[in-house]
Amino acid sequence: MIYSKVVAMILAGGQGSRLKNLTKKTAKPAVHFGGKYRIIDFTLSNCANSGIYSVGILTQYQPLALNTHIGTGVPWDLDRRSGGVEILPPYMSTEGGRWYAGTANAIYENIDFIDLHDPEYVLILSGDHIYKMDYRKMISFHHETKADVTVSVIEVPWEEASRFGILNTKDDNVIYEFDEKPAEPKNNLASMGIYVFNWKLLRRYLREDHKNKDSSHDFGADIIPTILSDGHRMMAYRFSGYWKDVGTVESYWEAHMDLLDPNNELRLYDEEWKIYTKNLDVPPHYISYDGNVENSLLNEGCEVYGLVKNSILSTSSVVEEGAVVEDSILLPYATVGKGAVLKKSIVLSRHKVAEGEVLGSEDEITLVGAYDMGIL
Amino acid sequence: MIYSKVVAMILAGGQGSRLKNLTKKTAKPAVHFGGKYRIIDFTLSNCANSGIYSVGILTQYQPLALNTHIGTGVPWDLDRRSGGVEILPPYMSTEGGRWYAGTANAIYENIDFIDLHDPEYVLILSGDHIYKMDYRKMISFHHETKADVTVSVIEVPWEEASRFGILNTKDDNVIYEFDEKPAEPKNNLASMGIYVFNWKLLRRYLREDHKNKDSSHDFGADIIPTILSDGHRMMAYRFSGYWKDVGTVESYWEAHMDLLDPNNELRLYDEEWKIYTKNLDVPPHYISYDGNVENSLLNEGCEVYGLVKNSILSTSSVVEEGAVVEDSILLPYATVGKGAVLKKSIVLSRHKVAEGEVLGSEDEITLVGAYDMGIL
Amino acid sequence: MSNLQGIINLGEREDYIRELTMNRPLATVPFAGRYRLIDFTLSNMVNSGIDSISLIVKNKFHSLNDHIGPGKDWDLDRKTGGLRILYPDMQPDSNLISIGDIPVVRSNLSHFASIKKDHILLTRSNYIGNIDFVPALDAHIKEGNDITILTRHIQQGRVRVDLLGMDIVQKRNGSYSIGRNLGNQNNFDLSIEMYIMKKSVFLRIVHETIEEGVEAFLKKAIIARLSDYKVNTYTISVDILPIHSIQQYYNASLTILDPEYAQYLFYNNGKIYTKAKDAPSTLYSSGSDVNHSLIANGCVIEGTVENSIIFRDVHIGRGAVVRNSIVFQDTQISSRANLNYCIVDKFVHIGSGKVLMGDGGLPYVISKGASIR
Amino acid sequence: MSNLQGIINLGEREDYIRELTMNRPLATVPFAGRYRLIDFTLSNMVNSGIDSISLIVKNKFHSLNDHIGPGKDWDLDRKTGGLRILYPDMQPDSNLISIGDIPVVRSNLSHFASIKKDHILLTRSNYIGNIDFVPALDAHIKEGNDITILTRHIQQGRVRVDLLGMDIVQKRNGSYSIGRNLGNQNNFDLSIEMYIMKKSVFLRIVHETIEEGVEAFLKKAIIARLSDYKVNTYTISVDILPIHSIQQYYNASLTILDPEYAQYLFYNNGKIYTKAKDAPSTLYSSGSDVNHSLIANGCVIEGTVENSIIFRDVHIGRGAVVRNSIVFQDTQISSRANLNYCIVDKFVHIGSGKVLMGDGGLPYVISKGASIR
Repeated sequence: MIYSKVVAMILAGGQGSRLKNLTKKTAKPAVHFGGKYRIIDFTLSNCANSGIYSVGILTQYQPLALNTHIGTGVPWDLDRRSGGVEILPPYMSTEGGRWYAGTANAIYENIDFIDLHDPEYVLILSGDHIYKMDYRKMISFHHETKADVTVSVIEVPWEEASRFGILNTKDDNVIYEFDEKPAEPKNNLASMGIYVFNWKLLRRYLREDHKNKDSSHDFGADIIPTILSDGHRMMAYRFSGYWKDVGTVESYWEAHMDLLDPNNELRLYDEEWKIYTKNLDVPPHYISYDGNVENSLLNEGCEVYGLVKNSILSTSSVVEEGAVVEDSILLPYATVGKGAVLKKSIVLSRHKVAEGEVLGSEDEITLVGAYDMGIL
Repeated sequence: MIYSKVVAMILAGGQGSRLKNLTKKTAKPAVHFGGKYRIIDFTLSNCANSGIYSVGILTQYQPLALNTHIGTGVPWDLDRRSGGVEILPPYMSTEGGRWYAGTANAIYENIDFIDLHDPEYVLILSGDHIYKMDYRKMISFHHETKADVTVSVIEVPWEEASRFGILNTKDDNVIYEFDEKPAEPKNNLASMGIYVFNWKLLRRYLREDHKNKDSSHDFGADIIPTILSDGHRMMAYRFSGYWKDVGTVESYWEAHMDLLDPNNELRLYDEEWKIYTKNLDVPPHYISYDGNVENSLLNEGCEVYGLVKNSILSTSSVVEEGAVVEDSILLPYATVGKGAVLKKSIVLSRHKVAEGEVLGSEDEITLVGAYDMGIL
Repeated sequence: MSNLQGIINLGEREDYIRELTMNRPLATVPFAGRYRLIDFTLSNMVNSGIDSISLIVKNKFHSLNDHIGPGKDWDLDRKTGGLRILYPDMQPDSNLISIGDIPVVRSNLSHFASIKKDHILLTRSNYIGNIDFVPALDAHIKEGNDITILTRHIQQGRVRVDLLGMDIVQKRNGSYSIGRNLGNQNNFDLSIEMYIMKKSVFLRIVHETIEEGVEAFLKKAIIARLSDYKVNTYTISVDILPIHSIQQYYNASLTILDPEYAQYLFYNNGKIYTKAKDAPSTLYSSGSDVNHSLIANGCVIEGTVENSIIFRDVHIGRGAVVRNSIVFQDTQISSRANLNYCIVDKFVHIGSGKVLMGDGGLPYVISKGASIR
Repeated sequence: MSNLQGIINLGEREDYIRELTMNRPLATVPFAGRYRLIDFTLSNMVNSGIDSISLIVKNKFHSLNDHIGPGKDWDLDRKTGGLRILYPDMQPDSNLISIGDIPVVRSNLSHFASIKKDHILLTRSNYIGNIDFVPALDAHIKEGNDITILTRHIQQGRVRVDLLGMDIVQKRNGSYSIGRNLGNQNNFDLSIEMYIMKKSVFLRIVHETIEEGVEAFLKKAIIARLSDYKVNTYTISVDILPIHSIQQYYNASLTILDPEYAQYLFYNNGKIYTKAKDAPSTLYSSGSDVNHSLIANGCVIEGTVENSIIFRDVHIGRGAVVRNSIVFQDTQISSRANLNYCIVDKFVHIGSGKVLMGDGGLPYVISKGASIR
């Protein structure tokens, strides 16, 4: 029954400005992904599949698409009488209004919310990673190793380690040091930004951090180093499997191309760990007499009258007669007009590529369309 | 089918500071009322009973109790796949974060939300009035009189008219002038702060008002006078029945005392227009061998071992042996200790009046307890 | 807040499509790649603003309960109104289930009496379309009808073999009657077995029928009493596909491969809602070749598909060929298998290289769970 | 995410409390001012972390459907798991309903086979308490039992007339048996008809029973096979009120007037959930006089109430006296009426000045909808 003592807090307030027009009018966790999903679906589905039914989502930047997407939480079975999913935006108190000033500050401002659930543990999650993870295993590990804090880590190639926050551990996975982007990494275990805290301990540190005017109120930069330097027991939980931060247009495109490998590690077809999303009530997709699809992923509602190759077609996108779509991603309700040719492009939702237009090149990824409201 | 073309927007962001400790830690619409309800339940139930199923609630000040109360909207049957109830707090965009600067600004910032529903009419409501109203009748009136704007009005005694926003009308209920708290009122029709707008018209005026740096971005002070002076057709819809703004401790107490009249106009027992609220799952109330209750309203979960007279006992409040509660209101989970005596007092939720304590007087209303978090 | 109560009657005889209804009512026969037949009627009602729907069921409850659950997918999980399933009553002292749907109606009389709307829309689940019921209700009220029979006007009906035996509406001596289409008329009004009635009239017919004890079926009870009431017809102008036989089922399925027809059926007056299955997008391998087909999510397509409908979570192996066929969910078509004119039910396994050939006039139905190796 | 599947069996014989179960199953008999009997078992399960519950029903579905609806009040309106109501199947070719609950079990075999939990908790709806099932499951797993029988230990049982005829558990020659309490023993273990079983054992017993065709009731089938399995008892330490007769129902109702008992029953291991009725608070007039009573919301109390339980939306007129009675919802007790030792069902009207006197040993039951003027 220890999972009922857990509250998950998903940080979903960031813009993710490196995603450019994809996040001009919507928060990064609400960006479409994989033909059918939005990025936050992975974290939310992980919660639901892990039996964690008390979930707070911290929002701040352009939340309308996110709010509309999550609704009452039905797709994740999180429309609950007690617990369930709750959106937590910034608010005003008698002292005035405060925007969330950092990841730790966002949690600090919602201490009352967490206290309502009176949890043993708080699970801090990020709403913008693509992965499947059974949080129960991490929490059991935390419980069994009698940790105060557990940080989920993943092995990264040594040559890339200096781009990550690296956790230096002893043999028994006890963390003794946190190195943010070390020039000469001692280790290749990168933090995934997933933390389990004993709530009483975290609450105390959040209050102290709030008073500290020199703090940036960030988990990685402030809370974790402080707790570590105070000598609390911090464990590294090793995760292996697919995990991707789709923070740039390049990594976003790459993560899509990963899905075209039928043996990709994300295993979307696994019936035992489904990824849930809002049902848009559109019919199956249609491929016409002249349509042609090769090595591609097509979602419901699509119509293909042209050629689609090594591409991802999201909900109800359309490829008209004679059009060619290659190495590209069409977001929901995008249309590629007759005879248009796309190469290595991402077409934003509801955008229509004009007839005969030729876009994109081998060399870089082309974003097509003004901006994405993201509301369907 | 015209009601499906309506979106209701409930303004629920204000603190209501004249309610003192009742609203120190919670927004006014979430303040407990009538033994069982919160103030916003009346407006929300009016929407549900009027068949208006697309409702936005604009929040800003201390929304936790309100969020927890509304949840997914089940009590009002507003947990819908499309539409339903949605909480709309301030948010950040690429231009930075903005708090709602006035009632009109709050709607302006949520134009995208309203556009999602593509309504014909927008119904602007206030979340802090106690009344029962069939909005269908007002919307039909608006539709039939071909109005651009309809304002709901109530007749107030002439001697009080100068405390209200007064609408001066011609014989056919066409409004030709708006007088904010006139020294010499020409009329006794006070605005109830309930408006029906043609959405296209309102959207245009909200955009213009947003650009106007001299505006206070308020419906009563800015939008209504501007629309009026531009010569649009504005109708007064006459409402008769119970209507009370419980904005001060005195009016809050008086509205409670009104409920003790079995023939009061609010008619809470009317099966045809129920007021819905969150179900707290507590058993019926219990009156002991020595308990005595006179001319009072008791909610579920209460226990009475002492004397209760002309009072309202909210959910699970307790009056211990020998205690006397007179002309008072106990908020949820309040306890009056053995032998304590209360007169004309309001005991905040979860507060315990100590054994033998004597509080309150005939002369004024006494608020007992530090502040009310309001979360149950 | 429509003033119309939906009543969907699943108690009618359904044995003329037996291959697909052994373990499920006609209402839950899969259709169009991801739907069940009843989704269309339910969604049409919801999209017409009907917020209170009664479902008369007689047997085979499990498949229906599975599909509908608490009704969330149709937004019918409501405190007041919403979806209400009406079961037959089984008193311990009566161990006979009578024939027909009237006994179910009888054991739910208190429910019908408590209907708060002034009019009811009585339908079945096996007429597929995307219908707005609002204009029909408006006409019903404007004309002051007791009963409005919804019809489709058929021209050149003498050549339509598929409409033989179906209900047609005729007006003789000023009063309407409903009979069987024997193929003798070229122009006629097909009844689509949908009636808008005053609630009071519906209740009166139900009470009379129970008191007299002659009819076992609601439909016959209504037809027998048409002359007692002010009756009119309302002609539905959109396309309706009746599903009364395997042949009709097969033809209707292939009809929706026409993009124009699909556009009408899936979007005309609102979307068609169904139970969410949470399958990912469909993956097409490099060797796949799909033409003129409707493919649902969750599939892996490695072979050839032509003029077919593939439901969710189907795997079509390398070199397999599926033509002119309908394949239900969770079925495996192994490599080099070859299917033509087949209807393959759920959870079927077709082994490598197997060849199954039906005929367009009589598609080959492979029953649920079959394993052909 | 408990590893326990709840199964509530409403298919047992229930005719021993017939006055209140004419039109409703025992499960929906009103209790404690705002609840139905089944609310307690359902809430106990939910509060013990059980998130998947099957309800075996045999007849009188309407009252149950009305009360439970989509299951939102118990948070059981779930996509996966949640509440699943199991109806008897009625094939058109078989028009006999057999005796017992086994036929219902048989027609839902595929549901039982699909249970994802390793253990099941089989209960009825008529034992009232506030029970945490987690320690019982822990013991069941730790001891490696096939079947764990939940019991209450009774001391000085020979004087407890109210427990005569109920199930008691005995251990002889190392194996357990369940038989009837004939009042000969002073200390015994009362079975509360709740069993935790391995799912595999439950399925085996069900299959054997159906194959052998001897037993008609699940309970008897289990009792008959106790010696085949590793069986143990688990003693529940909290109070349980069995409701098998009007007398037990009446006594149990008055028991909850004890504030200490009420505190246990309504809060011990979590709250008791029920259908929301949205009644306002209860209004007491100046002349009212209420002592030692439990009063639900929505009432108007102008008269005297003593040692009684008043359900929702009851009006007790000026000068009326209600003593030692239970009054169900929406009932009107007019001015100067005088009731003692009565159980008044829903929607009853007691006219002005009427006097109705029952006896504590045999309360006077006034049936639903009665009008005594």
